[in-house]
Amino acid sequence: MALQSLDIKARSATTTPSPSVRETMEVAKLIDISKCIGCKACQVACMEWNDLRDEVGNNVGVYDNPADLTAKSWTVMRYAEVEVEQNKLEWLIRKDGCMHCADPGCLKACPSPGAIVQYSNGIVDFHQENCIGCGYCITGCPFNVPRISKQDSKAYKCTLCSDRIAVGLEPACVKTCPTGAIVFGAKGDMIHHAEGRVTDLKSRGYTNAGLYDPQGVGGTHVMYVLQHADQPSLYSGLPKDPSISAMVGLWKGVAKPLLSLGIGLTVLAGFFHYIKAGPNEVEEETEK
Amino acid sequence: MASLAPTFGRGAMTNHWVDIKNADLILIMGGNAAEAHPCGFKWVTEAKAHRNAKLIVVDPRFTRSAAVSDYYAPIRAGTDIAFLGGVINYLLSNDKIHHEYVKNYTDFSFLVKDEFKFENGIFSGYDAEKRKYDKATWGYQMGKDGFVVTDPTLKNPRCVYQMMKAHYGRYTPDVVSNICGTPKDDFLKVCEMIAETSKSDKTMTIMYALGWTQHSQGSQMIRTGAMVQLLLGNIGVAGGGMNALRGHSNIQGLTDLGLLSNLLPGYMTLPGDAEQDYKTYIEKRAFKPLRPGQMSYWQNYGKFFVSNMKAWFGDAATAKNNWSYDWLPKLDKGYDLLQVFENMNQGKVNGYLCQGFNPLASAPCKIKVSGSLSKLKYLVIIDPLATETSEFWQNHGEYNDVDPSKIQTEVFRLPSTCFAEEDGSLVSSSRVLQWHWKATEPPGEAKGDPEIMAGIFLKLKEMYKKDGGAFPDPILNLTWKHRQPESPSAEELAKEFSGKALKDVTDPKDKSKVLVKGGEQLNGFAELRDDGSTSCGCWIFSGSWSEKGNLMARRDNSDPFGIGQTLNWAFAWPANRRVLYNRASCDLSGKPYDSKRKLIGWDAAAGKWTGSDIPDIKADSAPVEGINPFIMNPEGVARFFAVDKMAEGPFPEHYEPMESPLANNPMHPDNPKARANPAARVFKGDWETFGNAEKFPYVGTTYRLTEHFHYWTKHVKLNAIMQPEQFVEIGEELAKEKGIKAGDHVRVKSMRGFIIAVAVVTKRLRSLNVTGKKVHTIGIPIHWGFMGVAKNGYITNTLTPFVGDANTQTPEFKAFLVDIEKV
Amino acid sequence: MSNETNLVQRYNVKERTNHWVVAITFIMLVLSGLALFHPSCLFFYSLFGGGTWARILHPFIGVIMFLSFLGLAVKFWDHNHITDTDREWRKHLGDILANKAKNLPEIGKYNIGQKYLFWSLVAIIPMLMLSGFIIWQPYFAPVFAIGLVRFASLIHALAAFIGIVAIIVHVYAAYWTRGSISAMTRGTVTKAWAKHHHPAWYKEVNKGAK
Amino acid sequence: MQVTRRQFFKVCAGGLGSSSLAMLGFSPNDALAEVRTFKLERANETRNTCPYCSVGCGILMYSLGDKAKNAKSSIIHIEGDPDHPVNRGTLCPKGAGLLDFVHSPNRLKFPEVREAGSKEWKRISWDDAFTRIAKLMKADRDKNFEAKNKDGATVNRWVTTGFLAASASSNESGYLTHKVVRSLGMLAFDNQARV
Repeated sequence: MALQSLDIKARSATTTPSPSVRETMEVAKLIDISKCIGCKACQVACMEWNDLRDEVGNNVGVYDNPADLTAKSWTVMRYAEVEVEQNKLEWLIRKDGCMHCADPGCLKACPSPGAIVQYSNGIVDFHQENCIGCGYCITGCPFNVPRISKQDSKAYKCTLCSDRIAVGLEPACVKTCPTGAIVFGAKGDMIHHAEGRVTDLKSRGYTNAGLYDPQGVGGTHVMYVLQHADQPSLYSGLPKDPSISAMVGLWKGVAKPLLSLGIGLTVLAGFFHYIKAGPNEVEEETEK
Repeated sequence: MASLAPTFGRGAMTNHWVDIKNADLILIMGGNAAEAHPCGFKWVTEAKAHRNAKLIVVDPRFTRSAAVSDYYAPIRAGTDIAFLGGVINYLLSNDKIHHEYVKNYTDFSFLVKDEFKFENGIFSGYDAEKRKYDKATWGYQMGKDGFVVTDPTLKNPRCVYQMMKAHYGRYTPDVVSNICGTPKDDFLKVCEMIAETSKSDKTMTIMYALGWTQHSQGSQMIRTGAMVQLLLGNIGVAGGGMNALRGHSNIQGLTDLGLLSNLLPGYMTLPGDAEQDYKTYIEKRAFKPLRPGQMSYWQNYGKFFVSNMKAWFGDAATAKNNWSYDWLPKLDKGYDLLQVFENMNQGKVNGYLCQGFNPLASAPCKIKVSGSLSKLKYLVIIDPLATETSEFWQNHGEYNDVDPSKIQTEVFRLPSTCFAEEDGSLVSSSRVLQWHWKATEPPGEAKGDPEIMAGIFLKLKEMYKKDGGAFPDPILNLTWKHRQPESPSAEELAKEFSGKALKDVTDPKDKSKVLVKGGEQLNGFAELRDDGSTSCGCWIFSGSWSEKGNLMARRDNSDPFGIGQTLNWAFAWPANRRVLYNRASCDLSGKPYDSKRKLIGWDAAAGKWTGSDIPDIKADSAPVEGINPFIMNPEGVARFFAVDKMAEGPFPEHYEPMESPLANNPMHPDNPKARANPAARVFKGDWETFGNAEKFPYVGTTYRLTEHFHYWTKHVKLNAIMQPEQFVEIGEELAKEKGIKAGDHVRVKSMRGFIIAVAVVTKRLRSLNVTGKKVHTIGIPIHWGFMGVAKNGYITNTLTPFVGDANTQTPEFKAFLVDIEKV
Repeated sequence: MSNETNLVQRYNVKERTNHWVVAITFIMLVLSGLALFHPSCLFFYSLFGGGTWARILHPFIGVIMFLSFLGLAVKFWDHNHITDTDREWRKHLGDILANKAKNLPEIGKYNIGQKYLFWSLVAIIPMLMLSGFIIWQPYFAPVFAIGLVRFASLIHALAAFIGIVAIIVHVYAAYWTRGSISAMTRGTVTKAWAKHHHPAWYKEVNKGAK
Repeated sequence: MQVTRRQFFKVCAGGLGSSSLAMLGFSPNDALAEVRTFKLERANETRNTCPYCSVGCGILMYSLGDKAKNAKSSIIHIEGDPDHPVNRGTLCPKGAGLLDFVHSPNRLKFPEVREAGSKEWKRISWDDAFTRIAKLMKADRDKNFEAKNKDGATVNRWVTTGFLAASASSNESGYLTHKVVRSLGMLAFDNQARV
């Protein structure tokens, strides 16, 4: 296996640029919620391909199973029954999972070098052998996606099947999707495809149909076509305008250099104080 | 399939999966394709994406199909005939029918016998005692020339058109809404959308499945849908059709191969007790054309039958012994699943073999099935998985509370292979025979079904050879020309059912021309002969393995016409035709109604039918010869009037489910005989097991979830993770009334037992206003049991009634009465 | 015994041990914490056997520090009330820093800087403990709302920063103020030191000794 | 290049410093970013049809071992066949989970019998199973075979033993089953099409 089968754009806890001269095609997965039948084939294909088996859980009164993302369920369907227009029931079913942000909060927060890597094709991938299990990625993620495994205390999430993409295949969920609600390709092509879908939806009466490619995180490499793009929260709480939390931004942004600088300056201040003023010595006479 | 054959001539999905993409409108009713057939449903989304097609879903539940539909209309379970009858009325009264089509390709102009009557919900000839009809009056007026009398002006009140108009004129939108609970506006909107497709360049396809078949009047529901499609001219055309979505991967194939009580391969039928004479047996089935110049392809019945008997009994089947006609068992009645369990319950059955079938879970009224199995002397289970049936005698606590010491049945459990461990072919719903290849050895000592059948059969044969016994002839003479007799190979068996020439087969027009040499594989059923010179185990599959090789294994997916026919992908019966009755896609002159979706057309220069599909008609018969598209029907046309082919009447009529929330049939409120299907068979003692609306006020309906397949995938970890635990669905209104919250445990009970499951409370099930009364529906998914890796649960069929459709005896799983309470 | 020598006892063994437990754990926390905070400090991970060990140990060390700091806090609480004398003393800070201070007010065991340190640690260490508890993987973090975890992460970093700066000042002051370190190593300071830096305390000690 | 003594010491010190820093963990990690190895690279591919519903999706089964004599093949992955005109590579949740059907812990491995009144299964050999089943069938058939009905008409039927055929077994199995069943004169014969 080549050292860099996919070329790197960013790497966690690394202050210098990663080898990033080569630019591969930016890819994206587009999830068209208006075509999704919530069959969970993507969930099964994901688990099967990635050799994961989550717990056989319980029914908690809804169709969602497993009930939430876990270290072994990297994608789940979230079902929402809504009536946007009165007496017109809509069953909005959203495939939840990593959005592969262009500006990934997880990577920004990660304190372990190389545990999170962003490839130049847009995939944000976790490398568990470098993961220290601190959970900062969870803190950093605007979509609440990564999960720490109870088994090995490492963080896991969708890899966008980087192993398949590296050899020129589409992700497992994309391949399996019976209705073609999930499509995959160059990001530009996906945006173009989405435009066609939005036009179709508008012609069917969904006047607010649109593409979900939130710019607050620099755009994502997993995008949605929404019937109601004006109200993403209808889709089981999809954030309307997600961005890396201001607190995380402070913590891993401004605070990082400033506080480091502050500490350094304090040390230096002491040093120069000593150079200038010398030691505070008790004079001999008082010693007596 | 006992509803499509009486209408069109063949009992199979008329079009195919990929063809759905050619539709302008898709009606999903009596099915839930998105959940039950997701990969086939893909072609609905393709039609929407590329043809701007619309999808309508009519269902008691807002299903995952409804989630992606353009229009959803609710309906009370079991009232589809009323709904579709209303659609027929709408189409006829608004003149939204394909005139040219119905006039030429249906029985619109045929005159019906004067004695035929329909009064107060009952057709002429009813015997209330036996719950059966004498169908003598259900026929056409016959002319002296031996053909049916017709009235091309359609004015005669006894012509099918006029009779239909009168019959369905009663199903007004108000009546429909009153019975079905569908709001009138919703119903009319659906009618409008459907009516659009009466134009010759617009097509609608109907996709249905068990949501229609599993009713006591299921076959007639399907027929009503078929009639709607005929009125619109949507049969035989690309993007049209009645798409019967079969449940299991090879139900189509096993039905084609006749694995049913009364069938022989290729939809030939076993003789009854009265048919002692071979010639009459054949003549009765080799239908003479009812209109001049029609093909009536069943005229070749003799060829199919003789070739079949040659395949089975080889040299022992001779002209002298009527091709071993007497070796076939004769029927005194049908022995369908329900009848067999009834017999078993009466102690009339000693042994039972279940090959890959789990009746304890699949058959209605678990308590009766369990009791019946306990009366067997021996039970043989052949299955890759540990099924509930194989452990019916074992105590599994609340889920199967029996005392093993009281059950004297000897049970054998034989491990069989699964798909990955065998070669062979399966017939998809599209009638495509597809070959598959073995990848690995089975676990442990498991053996393939053919090996197991051979193991049992060869032992029996050895015993009969050595010790003699009752009528050993057919056993000793059954052909068994396998290189490894104990392990017949898929290749040998496929070649046997595809058929071969035993002697040279010559062209009937030119005897010197040899079509196929003795010993060679046949090219198709046209080469079958009734003189014993051909052998073919299933005539409709003939040609699937010819001298060209295994056509079922072909993998060329090219689609040169772009409408999805892929003629070189595997092999479709009959004769590799992909859309049945495709002659009906052209007008009388042979010109396609819609040139953009051309299936076939008459090519005068070439003197044959050409196009994207294989013509479902004699390829060189010019349109002027007047052969009509429905070649399996002696009429040559499709039937609105089903003559004597249906148990409960030539025209579908709405009857209530056997267990209904209504006290009477709103169509015939004062005739209790016409409340439920008058011809549905109910066994003595089962009447007492039916509940009433006072004690069981809610409509129960069972169904499948997309995450599971029947009772198999509870053994599959991945699927168990996706839907781990048994649940039932109730509407928010009912939940509130009953104080049930999502996630609570509830007990659902019917007259026959109860189940306990988690409650899913949803907006997707709403109460309906039926005859001024509020009707709630409780949804009950079926997939759980007491074996498997998913959480154990109750067998859903604990609740269901032991009654079936009057024609097919398919149990009524979709509409029955239950009550619910919080545990 | 101080009478015998020119030394004054400032801290007993218990206090010294307690202080050094806090100090050592604090340093360990700083090293592992800085590694988790900024890539330029990644090499500190190796001191703990790698990043994962640093992540595992950090919160446990934190608990030890918190508990031992509690002891310290209780013990030193009474000496750290800020008085008017302290405020007076503070006015001379410029001179003090320039080593030019004369005629300073007579302060007690601790000067106002030390008291500020004390109170800031009293504020910050529980804050670190609490916020650390909220972000402690894998045991506790999953039960808290993600917004709270984010807030706690930020608070933890800011509090740690204040703590680190405070301790740097503390360490430097100890080094700079010659004669101070022995107070925590041997427990004693010279009488001259005590008289010079903490005259009120010196008087008190002498009184007590008599 | 001239190296003064002073410079030499500098370099030495620098080298020493950086190597000790490397020991402290300053060294760059070995692998920068390596994706998981593609697990099917040399796996054996076999084409099959999904055994569940009647859409008849094409599937690709990948198995361990290259079919060499000494390798015991086992299926490691199943996905949709992109060449198949109907499913075009897609699979529903059932099809996508087929791997766990093949490897279900509830697959039967050996012939077993549960004797009358017993509480447990007992493993038996195939030959024992076939012999005992054939004996039971023959005894019942010989006793209850109806050659003629009450009216003396030839009917040649055996209705006291029934057979339920599978719905997912191949045409070849089904065809052979039908042949055997009818040769015995059975009428109580049905398949899953009914339910």
